[in-house]
Amino acid sequence: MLLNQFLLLSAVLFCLGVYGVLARKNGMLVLMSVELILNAVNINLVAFGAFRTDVGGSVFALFTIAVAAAEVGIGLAIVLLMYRNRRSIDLTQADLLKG
Amino acid sequence: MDSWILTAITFVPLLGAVIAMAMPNDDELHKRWALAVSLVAFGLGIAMLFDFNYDQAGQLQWVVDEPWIDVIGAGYTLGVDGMSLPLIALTVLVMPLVFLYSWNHIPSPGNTKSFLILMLILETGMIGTFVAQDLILFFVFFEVVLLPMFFMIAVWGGDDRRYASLKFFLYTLFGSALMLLGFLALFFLAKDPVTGEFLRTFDMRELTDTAGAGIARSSQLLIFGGMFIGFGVKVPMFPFHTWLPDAHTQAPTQGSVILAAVLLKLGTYGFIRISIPMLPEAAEAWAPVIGLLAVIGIIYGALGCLAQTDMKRLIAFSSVSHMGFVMLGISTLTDFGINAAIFGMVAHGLITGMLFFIAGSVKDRYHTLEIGRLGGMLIQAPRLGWILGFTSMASLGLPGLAGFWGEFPAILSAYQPANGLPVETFRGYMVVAAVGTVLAAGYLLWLLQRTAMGEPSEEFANDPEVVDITPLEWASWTPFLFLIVLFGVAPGLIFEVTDPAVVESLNNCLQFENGCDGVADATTAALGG
Amino acid sequence: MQLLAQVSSETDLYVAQNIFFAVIAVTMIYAAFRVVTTANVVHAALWLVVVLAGVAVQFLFLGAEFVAVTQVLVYIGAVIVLFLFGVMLTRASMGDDETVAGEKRAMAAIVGVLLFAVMAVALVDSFEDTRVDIDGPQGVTEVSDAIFSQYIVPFEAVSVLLLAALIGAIVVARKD
Amino acid sequence: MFPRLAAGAVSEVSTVTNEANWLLENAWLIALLPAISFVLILFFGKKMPFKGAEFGITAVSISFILAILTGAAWMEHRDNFTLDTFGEKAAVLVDDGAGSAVDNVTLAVGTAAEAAGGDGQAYVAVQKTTQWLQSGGVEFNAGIMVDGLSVMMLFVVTMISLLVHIYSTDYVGGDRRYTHFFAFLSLFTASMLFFVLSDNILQMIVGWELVGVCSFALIGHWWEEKPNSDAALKAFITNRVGDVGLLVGMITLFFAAGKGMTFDTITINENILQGGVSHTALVVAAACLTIAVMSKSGQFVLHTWLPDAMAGPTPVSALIHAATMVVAGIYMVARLFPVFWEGMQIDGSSINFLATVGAVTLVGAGLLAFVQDDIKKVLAYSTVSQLGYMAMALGVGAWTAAVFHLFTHAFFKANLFLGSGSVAHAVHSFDMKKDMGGMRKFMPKTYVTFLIGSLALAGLFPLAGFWSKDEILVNTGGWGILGGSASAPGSYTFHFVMGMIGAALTAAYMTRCVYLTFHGEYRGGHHDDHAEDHADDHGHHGEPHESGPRILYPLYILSAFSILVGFVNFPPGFLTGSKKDPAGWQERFLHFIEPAGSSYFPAVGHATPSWWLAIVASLVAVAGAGAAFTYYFVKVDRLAQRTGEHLVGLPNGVTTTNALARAGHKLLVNKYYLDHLYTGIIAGGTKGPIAKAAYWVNQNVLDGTVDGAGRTAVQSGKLVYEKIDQGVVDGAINASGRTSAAIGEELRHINTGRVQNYAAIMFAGAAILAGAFVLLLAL
Repeated sequence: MLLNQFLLLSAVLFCLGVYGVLARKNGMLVLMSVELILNAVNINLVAFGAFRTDVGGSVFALFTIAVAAAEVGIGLAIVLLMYRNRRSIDLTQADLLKG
Repeated sequence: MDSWILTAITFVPLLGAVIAMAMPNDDELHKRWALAVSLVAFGLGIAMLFDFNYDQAGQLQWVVDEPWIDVIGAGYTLGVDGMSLPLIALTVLVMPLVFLYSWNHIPSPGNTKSFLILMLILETGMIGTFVAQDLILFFVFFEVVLLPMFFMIAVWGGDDRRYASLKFFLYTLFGSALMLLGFLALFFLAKDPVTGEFLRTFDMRELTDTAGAGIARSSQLLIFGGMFIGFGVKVPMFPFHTWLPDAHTQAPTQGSVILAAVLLKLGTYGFIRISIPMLPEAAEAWAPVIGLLAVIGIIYGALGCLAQTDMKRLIAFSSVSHMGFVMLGISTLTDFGINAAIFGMVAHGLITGMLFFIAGSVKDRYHTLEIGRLGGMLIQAPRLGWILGFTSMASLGLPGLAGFWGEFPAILSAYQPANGLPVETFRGYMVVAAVGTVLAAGYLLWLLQRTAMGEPSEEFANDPEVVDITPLEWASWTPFLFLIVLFGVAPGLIFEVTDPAVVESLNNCLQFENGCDGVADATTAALGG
Repeated sequence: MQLLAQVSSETDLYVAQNIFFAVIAVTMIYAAFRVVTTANVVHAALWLVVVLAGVAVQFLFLGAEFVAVTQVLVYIGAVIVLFLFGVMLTRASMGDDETVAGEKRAMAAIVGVLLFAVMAVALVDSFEDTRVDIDGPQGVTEVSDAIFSQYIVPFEAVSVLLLAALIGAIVVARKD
Repeated sequence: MFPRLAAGAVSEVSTVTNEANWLLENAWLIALLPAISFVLILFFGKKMPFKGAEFGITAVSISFILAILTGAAWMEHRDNFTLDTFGEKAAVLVDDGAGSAVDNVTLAVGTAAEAAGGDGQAYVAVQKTTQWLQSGGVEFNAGIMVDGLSVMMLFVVTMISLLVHIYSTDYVGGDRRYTHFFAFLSLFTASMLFFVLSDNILQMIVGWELVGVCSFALIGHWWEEKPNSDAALKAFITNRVGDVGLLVGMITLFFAAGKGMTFDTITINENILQGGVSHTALVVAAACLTIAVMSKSGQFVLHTWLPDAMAGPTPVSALIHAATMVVAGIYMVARLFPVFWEGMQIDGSSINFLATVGAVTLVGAGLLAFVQDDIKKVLAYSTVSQLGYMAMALGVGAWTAAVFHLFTHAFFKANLFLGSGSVAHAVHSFDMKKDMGGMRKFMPKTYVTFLIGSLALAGLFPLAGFWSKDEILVNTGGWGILGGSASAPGSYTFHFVMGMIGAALTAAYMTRCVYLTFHGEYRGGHHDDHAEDHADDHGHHGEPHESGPRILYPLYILSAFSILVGFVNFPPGFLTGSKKDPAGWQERFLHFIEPAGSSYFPAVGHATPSWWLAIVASLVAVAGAGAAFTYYFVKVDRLAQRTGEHLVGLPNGVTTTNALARAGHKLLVNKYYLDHLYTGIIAGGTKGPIAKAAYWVNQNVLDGTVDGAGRTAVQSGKLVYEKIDQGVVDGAINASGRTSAAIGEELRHINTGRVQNYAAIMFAGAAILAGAFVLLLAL
């Protein structure tokens, strides 16, 4: 099997994730898109690990999964907080950074 | 002294910051702690000044060379030579004074603890940038500086802080992205000049020795261009300067002081430490452009000053003008010019830092920096007024004060740039830069006249808040004033440290062996010596 | 599970393996596409399950069994459940009310395509037809050895991170 | 300075020595004392019983005594540093050389000594140098150079400074910034002495700027009032304009004549005189330095700050804006004379930039002095005019004459300024027409001193001004009929004529000034608060009364000098004795001051003095004075007595009857409109429209570009989308209409502040950067 097939797959997932992060209004959906990105990264890690026959790739994939879990936890907490404060999780309304 | 000192001086503030996070939320305690930590760093800095081998100022000293991220060939490489020593000394000196000043000048909305912690982190970033001898390490420290400054502006800044901080952040980030790109390209493209093999290293010493050998000229130009924008944004050079007035105007006093005194020097330091020695060929090609932008910056910054109605913004624009002199010195690619540039950095750090302190104190007293509303400061707060006058004089390059030695040698060096550079063009720059000194006198004295001279405006005539300098201000300002005079009278203190290092860094640039010195040698021969 | 990896080492099965990969990949891409386009939040979560499962299969292809199992357990088992809880707690509508301005989607699409183009060019340019040979599945022993010797510091760091995230999530979401 | 020791050995020993009288070697003490006094006044001045004045006076007194002793030591050195002792010293200096080297040295010295007059004495400057700093292979030295010129300046500066210090204790007494005033007087004195003593051009720049800043601070001493601070700013900024010339000129010299290695004045001069320095560079340097002279020494067209500088206290005007600082430009030219000598080819020529600037200034400022009502402004324009004399003298090659005029002018002009201050002190105003007149009755002593000063300035025999002016005129070599011009450096007829006109003008406007101030009827007495009421708190305005001793004694001393100093340079053959009698009275000034025969000074010719010329010049001056006398003392006075009015001019003078004269008068009153040009057009333009335009560009173009870049990233995405997506869905629609609508839409939605927009920009940026990197690697 070619290394590139995994990498390109991961690239597609990554870009779809980016699209989601950018285009979605709903905070939940943005978080899901982030998961896509993380998974794309994971595929990359494991693919390179296999390619180099290095166990490090898998190890870091595991770490990423752990971090992703943490991220979802915090992310959801933030979304919940936002919901409680504004009765909405529409990110387009979160424009405090407006310059 | 061993190599531990560099690691120590770099990470003491960070360690202090970490400990401070764990400490209870007591403002007084935190102020004392931050001051103590910065004083420890200052002490280490003093120790470095004593231990530094001045005969070997051209060589890196206290070198640390440990592996760090082996996979990408990045090492934990530290070292200090005559080029970085003055800047480190400046940094460790400025920080305690800023902390001292913070004693009763915590900008709204308070939260002393976070404010001080951010400044400590900032200190680590700044020192780290000056000691790093590895591109990745350099980059990391360079970026570490960014965040605390962003928060200082965004949280403790003025009314328009969001806009200013975001602009600062995006601008610098944009610059550093290009810079990183340049670093990576260097990593991938640099070859050993002897064997012709790829070096694959981020070690600044090796890359300096290589001096861009084996990299195609077109790539060199592109890489230099990337770094040029990266460092140029930080300097800031015309036309990348527009973040500076906003950032300065909105930042709290301490932020402005640090920004002016040290942060801007990261960019110029990058030029003389990385861009020029590593890519001399490209530097030669870019030099006329840099020189042009530098003199445009000089005139343009000065004109910008003349149009200002806000004192702080005026000082910010004057930075653009002054850094123009520094860049002009650098663009000549002579050791003389680069020495002048380093001196200019230190001098500008002291003088403009001082001016921002004054602006901060004026704001404390008058609650405005609108030049038109001020006036008669010499009557109400005579010492403050005199210090403003003194610092303005230093800023406009009065001989006998530090500013002169940054300005005059830079102009001087433009008369005779390194071989291969267009001489007439640079002489033109020289004249324009000299004209810039007239404008500098214009805007600074105009500022002085409108704020310090005349009768106090009715608005503030009987304002009890307008008091003369407080003991705390004296304490944090005196070292600045003293050094401005000291370096003005004895500029050799800096020139003699920087000179060997600058010569060393230009040494590897083969085509510059006949630079300024070459002329001198030729003349010696001609005179029969 | 072991079967897949074993099969992959036999040369005459390459074709079959590639077809299998292609099917999974297409499914994943479609599912991912639905995740980022569907208007229904619950549907999106479910489509995400498909993607995650596909990723787990990819891990199997690459011989990383332990990672694949973890993927299923943690993601499909825990994360998705969390998402669904989140959906319920925020009373996000189950219906088709996700309306995003078209211009914004276009902008995002352009960015995504641009990113993909760059990555694709770079990947194709640098790896061309480099092969990846899977000798067999990685043992759990290998992974655990590595985690608890070479990578012990990051491991500890991650555990602290998880703890911090736990506390953080509680603090942030606490009602007071 | 390695190459100088090696290559310049011959010239060095023939010019400079480090071995000399202790006083000559340590002349830097003279400059150091006032500097110490400055620091002391700054820190302790207010706590002292005399508010700091005692520090200044003590320091300057000691400096003055040292300067006199140094002068005596110099005379001794000049007379006794003979060929024999010199030969020995030369042999010692070149001790490692072969015997022939010593011969060469002796030979060279011999030539030099012969040129000096064949009396076996060599003109050997004393130089003490130490390394200040070193950068880029260039040594920056700090040192002193003592020769006749600097000794003369030391004497002038310390003496006038001392007198001004004493004068000021009364004049500025009670001022709220009395201590500051003395601090800056000390600083100024120190800076000026530093400038005078400097042995290299860099140090000269430093001193030049320092005196400038002291001048700024002292002009703006009463900064509460805007006109004063305006004047201070104008002075400083105008000087900065000249400093551009100074910097460029000095830098050119450093590289062209100093060979990029040394700032040393002597070496630079020697290199120029030995040839081998590009003539172009010298022309540029000379022209640039002339610009510097124009600003510092108030030459046309940069002189406008000097009259305005009269906003400062009168003692400051006397010290800084008459006697010392403004002659810094003249001094600089004298110091670097070879630059001008070679660069402008003074020798054998009949016109050059410097001389012409001087000549125009001389007449132009003399004319302006006629229309001034303010007594100090009359004197200010007179100073400008006299500085023009000096610049012109240097330009025509009359080095000694210029320096001599500088010397005499310092005394009589300080005398006049202090005298005018004395009058103003009494009437609390400087306005001659409104508040003065008839002061002779109230202040007879001041009157006498002022009259002596005026006569000296007018150049009437035998007062100081006569001798120096005559020497300048004769050295222009301009008018052969009157004789004496044979050996002058060039034949500057135009400048000779201008010099004559200047002489007449000077005599005339001083007559006017004396009349308006001291004669006629007292016109003051009405209460009129003017600039000077800060100066004292006497408060009452009755009859004006004579000033106190601390004001009068300096006036007496300066008057005595105004009478006497001209005698130090009798032209040869003027008294009895042979023409070249070193023991006699002739040309003592020239003998001690001019570095003739030294290798750092060109071989300047000296014109033979001419009785005829002296007589004609005196007649011209008398004629000028006479015309003004007739007008004021005879016609106006009579008319005033007849009508009993207070008159300051004839009611039906030429300006009222003749349109051309009226136009000329208007031109003069408006100071040739130069101030309008500078303040209104140049400064106003820079400060206003130009600066605003630059700032506008900054805010709207540069900043706009940046802000716009972010918007454009979003916008372009949208636009492209509109094209593609809408195109697919809706088919062909009017593209232009849609685009404009889209742009309007975008413009409304700019700066959303939404996180996702920023994220989009970030991702897009990352993608582009990564792409760039990929491309870069592919190259």
